[in-house]
Amino acid sequence: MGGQVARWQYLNPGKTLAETLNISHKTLLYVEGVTVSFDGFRALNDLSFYVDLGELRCVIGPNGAGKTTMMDVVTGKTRPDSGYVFFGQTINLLELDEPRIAQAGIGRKFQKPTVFESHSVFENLELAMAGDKRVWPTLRARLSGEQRDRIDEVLGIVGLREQARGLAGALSHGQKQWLEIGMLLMQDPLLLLVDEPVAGMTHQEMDRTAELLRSLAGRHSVVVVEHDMDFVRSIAKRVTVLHQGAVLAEGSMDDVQQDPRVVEVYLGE
Amino acid sequence: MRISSLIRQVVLGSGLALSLGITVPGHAADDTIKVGVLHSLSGTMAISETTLKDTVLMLVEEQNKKGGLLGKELEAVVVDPASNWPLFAEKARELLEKDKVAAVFGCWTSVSRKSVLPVFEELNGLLFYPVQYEGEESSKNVFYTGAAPNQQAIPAVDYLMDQGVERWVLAGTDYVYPRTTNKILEAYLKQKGVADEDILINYTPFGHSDWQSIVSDIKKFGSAGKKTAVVSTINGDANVPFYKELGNQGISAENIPVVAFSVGEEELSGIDTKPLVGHLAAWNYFMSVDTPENATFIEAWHAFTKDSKRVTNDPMEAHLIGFNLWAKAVEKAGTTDTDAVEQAIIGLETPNLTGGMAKMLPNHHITKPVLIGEIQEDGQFAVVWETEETVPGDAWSDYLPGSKDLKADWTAPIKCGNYNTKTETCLGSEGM
Amino acid sequence: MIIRAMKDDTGGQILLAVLLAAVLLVPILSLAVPDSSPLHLSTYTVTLLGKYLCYALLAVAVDLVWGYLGILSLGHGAFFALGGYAMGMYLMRQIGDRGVYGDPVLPDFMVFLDWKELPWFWQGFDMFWFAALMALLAPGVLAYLFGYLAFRSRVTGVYLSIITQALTYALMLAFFRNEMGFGGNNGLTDFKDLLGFDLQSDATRAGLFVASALALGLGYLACRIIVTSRLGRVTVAIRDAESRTRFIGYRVEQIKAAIFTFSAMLAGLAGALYVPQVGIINPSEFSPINSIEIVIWVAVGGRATLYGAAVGALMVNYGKSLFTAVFPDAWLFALGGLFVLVTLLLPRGLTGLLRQRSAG
Amino acid sequence: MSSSRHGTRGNAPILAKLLLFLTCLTLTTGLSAETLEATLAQLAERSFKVKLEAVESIATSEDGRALSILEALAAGELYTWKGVPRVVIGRKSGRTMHLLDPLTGQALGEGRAKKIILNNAMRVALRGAIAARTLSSPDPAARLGAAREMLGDTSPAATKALATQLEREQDAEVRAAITLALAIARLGAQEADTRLAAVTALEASLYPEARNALLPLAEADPDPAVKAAATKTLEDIDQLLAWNARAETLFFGLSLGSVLVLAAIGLAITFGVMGVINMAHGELIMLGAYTTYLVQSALPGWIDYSLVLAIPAAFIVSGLFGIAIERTVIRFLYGRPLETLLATFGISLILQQLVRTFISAQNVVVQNPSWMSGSWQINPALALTYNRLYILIFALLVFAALLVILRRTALGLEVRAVSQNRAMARAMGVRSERVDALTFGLGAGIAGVAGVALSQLTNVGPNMGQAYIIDSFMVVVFGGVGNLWGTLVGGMTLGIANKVMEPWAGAVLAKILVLIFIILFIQKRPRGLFPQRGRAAEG
Repeated sequence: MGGQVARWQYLNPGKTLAETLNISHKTLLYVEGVTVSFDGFRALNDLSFYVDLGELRCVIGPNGAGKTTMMDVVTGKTRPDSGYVFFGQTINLLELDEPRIAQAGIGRKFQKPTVFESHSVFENLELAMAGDKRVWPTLRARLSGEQRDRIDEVLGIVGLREQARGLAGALSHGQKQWLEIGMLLMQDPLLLLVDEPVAGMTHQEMDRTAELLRSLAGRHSVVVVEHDMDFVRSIAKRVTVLHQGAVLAEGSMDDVQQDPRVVEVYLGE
Repeated sequence: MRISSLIRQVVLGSGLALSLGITVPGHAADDTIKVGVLHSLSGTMAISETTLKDTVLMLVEEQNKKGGLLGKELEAVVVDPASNWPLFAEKARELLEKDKVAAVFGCWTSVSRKSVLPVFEELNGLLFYPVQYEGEESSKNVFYTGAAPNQQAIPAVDYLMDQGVERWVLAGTDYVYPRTTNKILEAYLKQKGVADEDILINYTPFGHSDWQSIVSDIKKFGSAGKKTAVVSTINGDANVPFYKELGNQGISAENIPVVAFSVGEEELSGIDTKPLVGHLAAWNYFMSVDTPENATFIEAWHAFTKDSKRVTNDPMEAHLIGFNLWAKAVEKAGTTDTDAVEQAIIGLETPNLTGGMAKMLPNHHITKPVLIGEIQEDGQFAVVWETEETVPGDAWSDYLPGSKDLKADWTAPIKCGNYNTKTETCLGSEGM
Repeated sequence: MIIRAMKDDTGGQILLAVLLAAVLLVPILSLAVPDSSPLHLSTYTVTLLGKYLCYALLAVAVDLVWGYLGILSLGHGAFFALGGYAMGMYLMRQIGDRGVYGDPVLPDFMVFLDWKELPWFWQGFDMFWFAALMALLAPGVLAYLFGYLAFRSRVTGVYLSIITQALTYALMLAFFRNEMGFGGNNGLTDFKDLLGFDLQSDATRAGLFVASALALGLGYLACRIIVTSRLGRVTVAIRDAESRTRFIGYRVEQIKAAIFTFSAMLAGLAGALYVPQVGIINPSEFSPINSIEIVIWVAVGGRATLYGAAVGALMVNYGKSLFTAVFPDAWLFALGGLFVLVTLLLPRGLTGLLRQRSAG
Repeated sequence: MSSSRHGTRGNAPILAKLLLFLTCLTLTTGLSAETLEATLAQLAERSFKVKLEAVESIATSEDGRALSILEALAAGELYTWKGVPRVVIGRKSGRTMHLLDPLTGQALGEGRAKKIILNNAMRVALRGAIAARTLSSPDPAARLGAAREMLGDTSPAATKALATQLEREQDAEVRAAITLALAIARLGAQEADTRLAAVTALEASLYPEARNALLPLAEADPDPAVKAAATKTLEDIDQLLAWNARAETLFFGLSLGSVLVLAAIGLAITFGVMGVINMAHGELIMLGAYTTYLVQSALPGWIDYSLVLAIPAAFIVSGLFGIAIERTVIRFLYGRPLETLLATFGISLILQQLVRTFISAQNVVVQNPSWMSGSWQINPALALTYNRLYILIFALLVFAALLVILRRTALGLEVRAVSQNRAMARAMGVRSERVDALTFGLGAGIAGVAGVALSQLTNVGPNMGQAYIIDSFMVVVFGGVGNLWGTLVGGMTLGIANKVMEPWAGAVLAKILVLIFIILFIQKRPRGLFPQRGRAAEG
């Protein structure tokens, strides 16, 4: 299987992404037996983890449990020492670099909101928009009416219409988080990896974010890493608990919270 | 003195800066004759060239004390080409076009001369080049007052052969002057029956500072049982670490003498010379030469620089000769016009500082004695050998295949810098 | 496209207008106005201005990668010099049998060093189109190879700056070697004519000035077109948040390599125009200090504005020409002081000061 | 003229001639006292040929005073008395010159005198003559020197003198030297057995004279046994020489590396720890070197000690300049590393011009103290120059000291705290401004100390800083920014790589190859040899 080269949209114009990906088993992301170590410290320890199509999954765990490292591995930032990561059944993510993984349909929001501060909000979304991102086409790119509509739509979804012409750097912390989620949406990904979306948000903002994420599930698979338990409870159907680089427990929020091992990990902290 | 002159310059300069726009052409004052000084005052070459700037300033001052030239006062125009070759060309153009100088004294190293050469030919200016060089050039607009290879390298090798040297290291900095000199010497040595394996040629980059391996190689090369000498065309800055390493690795002049063509009093003033006693240099002038002319010159120099420790060196003498010849030519021609001066100067003579006469030859080179000196503990050279008569400078070497048929003669009827004596044609370097 | 690129770029509009005026006026003032007139432009001035324009183009090229892509290249002097060498080789071949040794094919320095035939890499340089192509291709290919390797390995920040410096330093040492066949320390000089025009004639000089002005204008426009396109926005995105850009699907290393290559080609063009005007190309153009100076022009003028880079190059070099003549013994104080003050007081450069004025 | 079968050393023919002459003369008559006086007068002549003849005839004189005259001449103490055409011994004390009679040692009062100038040929003759006379000197060191001097001299007279001395020689070292000299001489003997014995005696000798003398035997000795033995001995010698050459290359590499480390280590602090791209670093080195010059000029009679004094002085001078630069310029630029490059480049221009204006545009002389001159002769084929040896040790000491400062002192702790997280350090009560100034001062001071060391190796002039700045950056980046060990290992690696390549690639190409190596290495390890670790290092 490893010999099969992944294909994506523009190299495979006749087929849709869903056709290229083989997702007949309803599972979108396979993480199997992944181990990552930094200078002897095992950040991920034989981690196995699956995400279904259209699912909204929350990942929790104490500091250092390996949540961010897991995302790094899926998005190509970190190479694991061992294990497999597949997108659908055909795309071996370990063979791809970050931009190709992004083009294959995986979007990521960072823990610290990262937007292009010297561009306007509109431009941020424009840059993230799915399309041919090679050098020459990017140089010649012009926005079509359709694309403008799409940006406008996303601006509406993340509630930044009024700031559209302003610099992204001038946004508040929460707005930057939304803009980043908006950028993910522009990429039109199958899978969204969202790292701590509500850190530093007010309650109101948090509620809106929860609503936003819920609305995304179904059309996209969403994986949310979050510390805030209330927030997790408000959105999660399934929760995965990571501890010391491996899955400690998985299930509904209630199940997980009653798991004695989970209780021990959190109380012991 | 330095600070006050600095302040004066800044004040004067800012005033000038206001009046000197780039689009405003310079005004050539009629009551003075301007003399351009084109020597680097900053950058890598400043070490050598600032002295020459001071020399020209002194010569101008002395000439003015004698009443100037043609009844006019001389005025030196100093610019800083900053050791940057394109800037040399720009500044040369500035001196000739904007300041309308009558003659320029300047440049050091061939590349700076090559850079300004087209400018002098285009604008028909006069350049006096005071440093020894590789030859292979003769321009209508340039006077070469430094040594050509036949006035330095070959006599030095002759002297060493006479001292029983059989094995040769030709060590140089990788640029044209050493390349050519070594080529000439190699041809010369082979002609004298030196075998290939007795010649070691080595090139190093400018400013080379780590000589450990090379000195060790020289030591090994010199321990093969035959008397060995090093002929050094190592340039300026690299000499200090070279000589330090020689001294420390125990290569004394008795074992392996080094004869240098680019090390003079000025360079030695940066070195502790005790371990170097006996190493040689070949020049056309040494500060230690015992003549009344030289004593006067040194005295004037010390008075001018207000520093009784400042040394004099060969390129300074070259500037002195060049300046005096130019002054004589201007008086003879009665004008500073380039063509008139160029014709008038050929054949003129002026005393050099070593007790002979320097004569400007038709090929724009001058006659020079060749002196070989050994380094003394006090940083001076003791003359151990000299030519009995002055040697005329040869623009085109007889030992290079490309140039042995060429000669330069700027007098009628040839008037050519590269005249092929076989085909009897001028290969292009003609006067306008 | 051009109009779109130049919209909202007052500084650039002024720059282009001045260039246009110069293209029209300089030849007239230099050739048609008599010497005696105070309006006459001397060859010295024309050549000097032409040289400044080449520097300005070089500075614009550096600003494109530094201001918009965040790559502080301390090696752009290498691309400039390579372009210069390509042109220099053409000019050497044009000398033909007018060299001092009269060899119809070999340049003087080769005769001098006893070379028997032209090395392979000198072939083709007798044709102008080939030399012109090489003036762009040589720096371009080098920049692409170097950039692609470095960007693929994600060498960034000072590490990248230092290896660009290592690149130009290595090239300088290599070109100093006489065995390389580029004339060693003396470089290439004593040029006679370009495309049949005598390089010493005033008309040719005016022509070269016009060519430089046009090159600067067109180069400026090309850079503007890039920075106002989506690609330009991506480059700024890379500058500000490189990994974010990667995660939204851009092949950062390819974009960087492409812009870096384009910038190197502009630098090569500047070098090719520079050489016939100053009359010499020598390995010291590769000197790392030169490349640092270019960066300083950009900083003095104002980074990430393009026209600021051009203004910085013109001003610093004018200052240098002036100071080296007016206070030859102390000009480094003035220049050094200028760099310190600009950095401290005008973090956005001189044009930043003007922008502030007009805004406030 | 030289009747020996084998190649002789450069100065041997003259010596041989001298000794031959000596033996002849002893058979006839010696040089009388009057003739010695007359010969002495010849030394005042201008012609070197005449002077050389005079030296040669004094050398052959039986007169007991000849040796002291020769020694005085070699030491440069013989003068011609101005006005009185007479050769005298001159001793300078202050500005006055005391004159002595060279034959009687009688004081002649004060006077103006001109030194008698030697040339190389005369020096060689003097050295040989003095050696021949000192072979029987009561001083074992002098005898040893004489025996070494006579190595490779295969003339019968020399052989005889050596053999005579060997019989009565007690000192083991001198005996060994004489045996060696005799063995070399006996390689040319008629009898094959003697030659064979001599070859055996030369086993593992690293003296080039021995090797040179063996070469012709190995090539064409009529006796096959001798030929084989000589060939074998030569092979062994060559192998030994090859090992010595390797050791030498390693030392050269370490020495070059130590220079690189010294030049770079201050930068490892200002650049590596503080993130300031300090283009004026080279000029801070230059200031250290100029401080050495000023200290030496202030203490002219103390050359041997002033260098030690210059170390703290240079540290303080460069350190203060560093603090001044930090306080007036750099502190406004934290967090903008690239702009520190521009400002410090400006500062470097100003510092260069400052030195040109206030000291001199020319290079200045920095003298080597006697203990920094010469070399440590480990064996005849391997000598380590003292200046480089001390600088290597010094570089390691500086490195160790810095490591202690950064690891073990309160300042070091604060420096590391500020460099890792400025805001947090401030919150913890670290006065970050003071720490910045001191850190920069420390880096600058170390640069100054490097300048002291470099002044012993190379030019001290306004441009000297420029020669080191680029190499310094290469070393720091290659080693890994922010890691002192990286700088040490990086500098040493580059130094050795350079020196290993130099013999076959030449100095220029070796340097180019090292640069290309750095470029490629950075591709492989984009953060250098010892990258900073942890999340903070990313981004």
